[in-house]
Amino acid sequence: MSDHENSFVHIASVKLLLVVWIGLMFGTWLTVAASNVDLGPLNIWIGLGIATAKATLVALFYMHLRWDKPFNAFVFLAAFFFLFLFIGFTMMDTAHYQVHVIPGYSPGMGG
Amino acid sequence: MAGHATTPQEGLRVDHHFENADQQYQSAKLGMWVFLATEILFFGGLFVAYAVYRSNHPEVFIFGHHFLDKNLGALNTIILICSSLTAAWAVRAAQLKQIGLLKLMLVLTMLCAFGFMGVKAVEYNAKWKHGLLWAGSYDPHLDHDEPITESTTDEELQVPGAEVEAEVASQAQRVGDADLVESEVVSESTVVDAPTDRSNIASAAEGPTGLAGAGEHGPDEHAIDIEPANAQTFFSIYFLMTGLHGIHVLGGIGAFLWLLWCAQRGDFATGHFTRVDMVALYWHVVDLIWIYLFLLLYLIE
Amino acid sequence: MAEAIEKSVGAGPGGSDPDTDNYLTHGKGVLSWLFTLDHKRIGVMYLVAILGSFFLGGVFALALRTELWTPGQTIMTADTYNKMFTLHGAVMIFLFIIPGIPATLGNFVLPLMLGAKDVALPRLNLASFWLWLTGATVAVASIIIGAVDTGWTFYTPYSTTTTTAVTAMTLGAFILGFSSIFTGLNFIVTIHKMRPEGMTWFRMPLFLWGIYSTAIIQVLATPVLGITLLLLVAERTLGVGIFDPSLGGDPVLYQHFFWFYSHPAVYIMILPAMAIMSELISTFSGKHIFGYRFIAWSSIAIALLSFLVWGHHMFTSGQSSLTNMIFSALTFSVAIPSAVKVFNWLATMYKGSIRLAAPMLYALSFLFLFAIGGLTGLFLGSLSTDIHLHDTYFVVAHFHYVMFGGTVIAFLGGIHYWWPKMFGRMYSERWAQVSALLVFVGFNLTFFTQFVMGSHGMPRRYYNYLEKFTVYHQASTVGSYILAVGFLIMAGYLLHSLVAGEKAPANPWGAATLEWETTSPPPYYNFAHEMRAGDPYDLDAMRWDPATGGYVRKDPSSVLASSGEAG
Amino acid sequence: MAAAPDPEDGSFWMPPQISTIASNVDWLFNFILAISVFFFVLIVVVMVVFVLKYRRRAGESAEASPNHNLPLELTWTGIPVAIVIVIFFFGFKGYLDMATPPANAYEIMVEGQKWNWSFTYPNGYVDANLHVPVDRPIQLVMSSADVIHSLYVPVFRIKQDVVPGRYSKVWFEATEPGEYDLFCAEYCGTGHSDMLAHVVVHPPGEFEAWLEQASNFLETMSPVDAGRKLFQVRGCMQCHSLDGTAKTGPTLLNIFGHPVTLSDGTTVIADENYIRESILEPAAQVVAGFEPVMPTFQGRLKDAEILAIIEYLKAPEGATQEDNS
Repeated sequence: MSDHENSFVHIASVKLLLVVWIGLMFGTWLTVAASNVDLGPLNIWIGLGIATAKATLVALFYMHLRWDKPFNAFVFLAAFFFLFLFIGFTMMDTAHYQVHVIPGYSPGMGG
Repeated sequence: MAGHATTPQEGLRVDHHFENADQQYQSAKLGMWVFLATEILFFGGLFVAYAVYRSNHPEVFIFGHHFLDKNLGALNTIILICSSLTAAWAVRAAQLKQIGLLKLMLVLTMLCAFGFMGVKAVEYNAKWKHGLLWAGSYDPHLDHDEPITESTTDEELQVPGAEVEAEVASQAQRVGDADLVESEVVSESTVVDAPTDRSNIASAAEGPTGLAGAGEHGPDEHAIDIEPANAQTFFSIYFLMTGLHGIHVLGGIGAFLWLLWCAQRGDFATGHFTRVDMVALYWHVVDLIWIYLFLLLYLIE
Repeated sequence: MAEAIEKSVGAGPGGSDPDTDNYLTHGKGVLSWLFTLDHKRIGVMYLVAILGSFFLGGVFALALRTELWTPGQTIMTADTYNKMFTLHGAVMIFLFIIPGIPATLGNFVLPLMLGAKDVALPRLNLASFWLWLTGATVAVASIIIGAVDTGWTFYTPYSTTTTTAVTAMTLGAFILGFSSIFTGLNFIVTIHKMRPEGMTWFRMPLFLWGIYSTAIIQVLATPVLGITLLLLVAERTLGVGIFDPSLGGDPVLYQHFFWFYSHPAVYIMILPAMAIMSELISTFSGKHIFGYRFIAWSSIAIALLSFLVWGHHMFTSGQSSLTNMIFSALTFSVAIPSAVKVFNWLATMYKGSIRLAAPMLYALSFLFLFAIGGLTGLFLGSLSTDIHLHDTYFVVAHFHYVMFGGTVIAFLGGIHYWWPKMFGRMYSERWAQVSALLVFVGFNLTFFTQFVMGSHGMPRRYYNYLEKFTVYHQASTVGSYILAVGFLIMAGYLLHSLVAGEKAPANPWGAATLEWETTSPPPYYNFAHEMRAGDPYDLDAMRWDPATGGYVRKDPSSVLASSGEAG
Repeated sequence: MAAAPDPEDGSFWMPPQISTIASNVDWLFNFILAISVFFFVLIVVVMVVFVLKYRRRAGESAEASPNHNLPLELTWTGIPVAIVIVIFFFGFKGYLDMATPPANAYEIMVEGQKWNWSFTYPNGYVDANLHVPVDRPIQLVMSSADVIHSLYVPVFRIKQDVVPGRYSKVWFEATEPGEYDLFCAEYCGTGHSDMLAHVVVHPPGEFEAWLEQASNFLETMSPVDAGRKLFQVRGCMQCHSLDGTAKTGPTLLNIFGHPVTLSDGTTVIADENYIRESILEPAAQVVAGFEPVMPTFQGRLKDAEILAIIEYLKAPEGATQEDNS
């Protein structure tokens, strides 16, 4: 059977695992550092950029997507695609109808 | 998840309806990826709520995030990243039938998970003390003797300056805060000790955090003093997102315990590592989601 | 499991007599059913459970129609009526029609069509069934602890303020959602990993394309229902103020959440029905399906587009004009693939050799009813007309023409088509035709009248109504009774066939898909040999065999894998 | 009930057209109807012809014919595309007219609450029915006191959800004097199907007169009559009967001066103060056996109006029984 696994299994080297780990640590430091520099609206996008870079590292190496069947990666990305549709349309609509919403309306909060 | 029923006696057995181990492994794996996709969309709903409310009421989020502790958030991020490392390492160990190493990695991963929940407990407890809860129970009361455990160091240090113009209520919190710094440190270190081998790494990475944070907080002093309408929304979303994530962490702990038991039983002696692989995949997604939660909840400017 | 393995090795099940050794006789006792990993038994258990739910929902429906015989109180109070229509909706949708075809016929037929021994993840399959049972129990329990009066859409803030058992019902729906997710996940994996030799993607029976498209929606949309219902429960128990305006929440946001799932969900309901149609039309026209690729791609197109149209449920909700415009445009786009399918089915009948057996009767009434259901969708997709028609009986009628006239009718067609395969017995053709006719007539009388009163301004979910609508309501009620009679007859002859029906041949209809290559009912292990797939619609490969009273392959070896014996 | 036009006044499909946009909506409706009928007939005829023509006969099997035909399939993909684009365009065009009120629209505030409508006119007068002048654009600015409602006037072809926490707007211009039905179209609970009102379209010039006369009812009417009017107009009667039957709230038949048992078991005499408090702070003293669901009328009823209601409830049964205009 052992010959079988080699046929379809990728084994990540310890070196790779550690390098990725360092990358993630650095990314975390970078996110926090960046959040303390006031770049106005840019902040959120830079933050998301770094976070996505970190996520990509995890997915590609720790989750073996780099060596996995492309379709598995496709499935995972598809989830994000549909999530963006959901976020996009909903944000577009809510942003538009805010003008009708009574600011701070929340009678149930007792003032 | 995986369609297996391996027991040591039979070795790596292929279920009756599969042709070979490859087909069986690939099926389990595709199944897991599809499941992870559903997880993304499951959490997705909360991200949509977050996006909608933050884009339409940024002031609420600017205000609310001051009550979260960046350092504890960063610490938890680091803890989870380390657990991802050990989880990935565990898979490697299982693939190479290094059962001893596998067990060690599983234990380390679990310790990280417990550490994470410990830190969360500290944060939740502080919110609870000050009524900084979801809308239904939102009732901020910032008594003099009790420090707001979570809005720490950098912000607090500025307090004396803000004191003058701050209104009495929000006043009180900061005044008390001076003494919180110690209590903070204590609670932290106790948590960090859990995964002993990396408590030092944690504090190391915290250095820059603290520094960077200290430099730049003046501007927000006012933001924190004036509570915008519907501030409760931030805390609702905070508890929903971190709560759902926490439940997934607990689920992960359960899964790792199960793996440990399987390893103990010798299931993995045959190089049959699918289960370890699947649980690790799940765990990495829990990590991925936190990477975003940390950014979106703790690091708002 | 272990003994199962032994059985698989050696004893070539297909060889033995189907009457004495088949999946029905393989293993005795309730537990051998409740804990089976056999996709066929799980499919049958689903069939029983889901038809049970259909009966329950149907009883609610008849009660509703009876109440509406006169304006004001006829047999129940307003509150009872409100709970009744909520339960009718919730039971029919979450318990019956969403799991409906995939969980029953899908579970039974899909692996057989693949020439496989089982679905890829049999334990997960059983788990889905148990999740369904749990969810159904919780949902039905909510009836006992006070029922729900929100309508199946659970709109906030009504659902967060009503004192009825919303939490229990939504938790039930939440659990049912995961049952649905795991079924879809299982089918995706099975279709990807377990296709037999020779079955390329474009040699799959169209039933599989339909189930596959459905599964895509199940796994991508249902989680959002999960989080939505979870938020609703949190809203009621903790008051998280995401959807509840009194706590600073946004009730229209709930509608976005809800419809992001629940619009794709209607395609979870209709796609499997279309999948069945392709099999029925081809088989009973004795013709190769026309335009295979267009039908296959249109299923995928519907699945993907279904995620882009949810806003058409919210045209009057205060949604912005821009959003309304975009969603209206996208909504029409999803009409195209459905139209393409209909035309392809018609073309399949061209120059065919058409048999009006019961399944085909249902296929034909599907074409008739789905045409009406689909076309009336145009009135609702177009903005200015929808403003008038939204939340009236016009919508109710449209929905029932698509879901009942479409999905349920095709489901019935499928049940009659695969019944002999499932239970090894033939039902009474004559009675089948009688009930098919009654269902068709009763259905049109019930729901066509609702189009007319709807466009005249009769709002839905109304306990009381203006005198002028009485005549329509009474016609509709009469129709519903005829419908009920049709179903009673059906229940009668189907049950009768189980005990007294004549033995079914392996292939009573002459279809060329693999499930007909094994005995009726199939052996525990489905096939005696590893199978190889050819063109699933090459009906010329079959010939009538007077000896068995069914059809057989002219060249049986053409579907046997080169690898030869199984096990 | 209203002199609501019965279906015969409209077409087979549609109610009469009483607003400026109605004809446009109906035109599109009929346009789509024509297309639908065409395709429906096409499908059914082809189906029936094939069934008859190619019905299986003994010995015969299907004739050979191609399994696909790209040009043909592209055609019947393309034609529907073209048609729906046209439908979408007209639908959107019509919608834009419905969505954009003219600048000079006469504004009426609408509040929906379980289970009645109240319409507040520019001069502050509140009525349970919607009175409008004919041939004049009207804009309704709508809000909800509790759950989502939806204002629907079939003869105007307008519908707009009324959402708590926001102001939603809808406009129309009536073209025919008369009295028409107004429904709540968004399910809102027990009384949903009774949450009706009339739209009274006044002939030219008569609207102002009506508003003038209706507005000072407190002066023109006796307190009891004014109280009765308020009782009907402001939604009390949606939940409180005067014939002894309990609805969502307790009946108010002979309540004045009689003891009332509260949910906490105590008993109080229903005097002026009790009634007043029950109107302004309904949750304070809830009658045993009823849910605390009544909305407060704090700031929504003037003192004089509350007094009138009290007078009305004081009045002997006779006064309360008659009339239900």
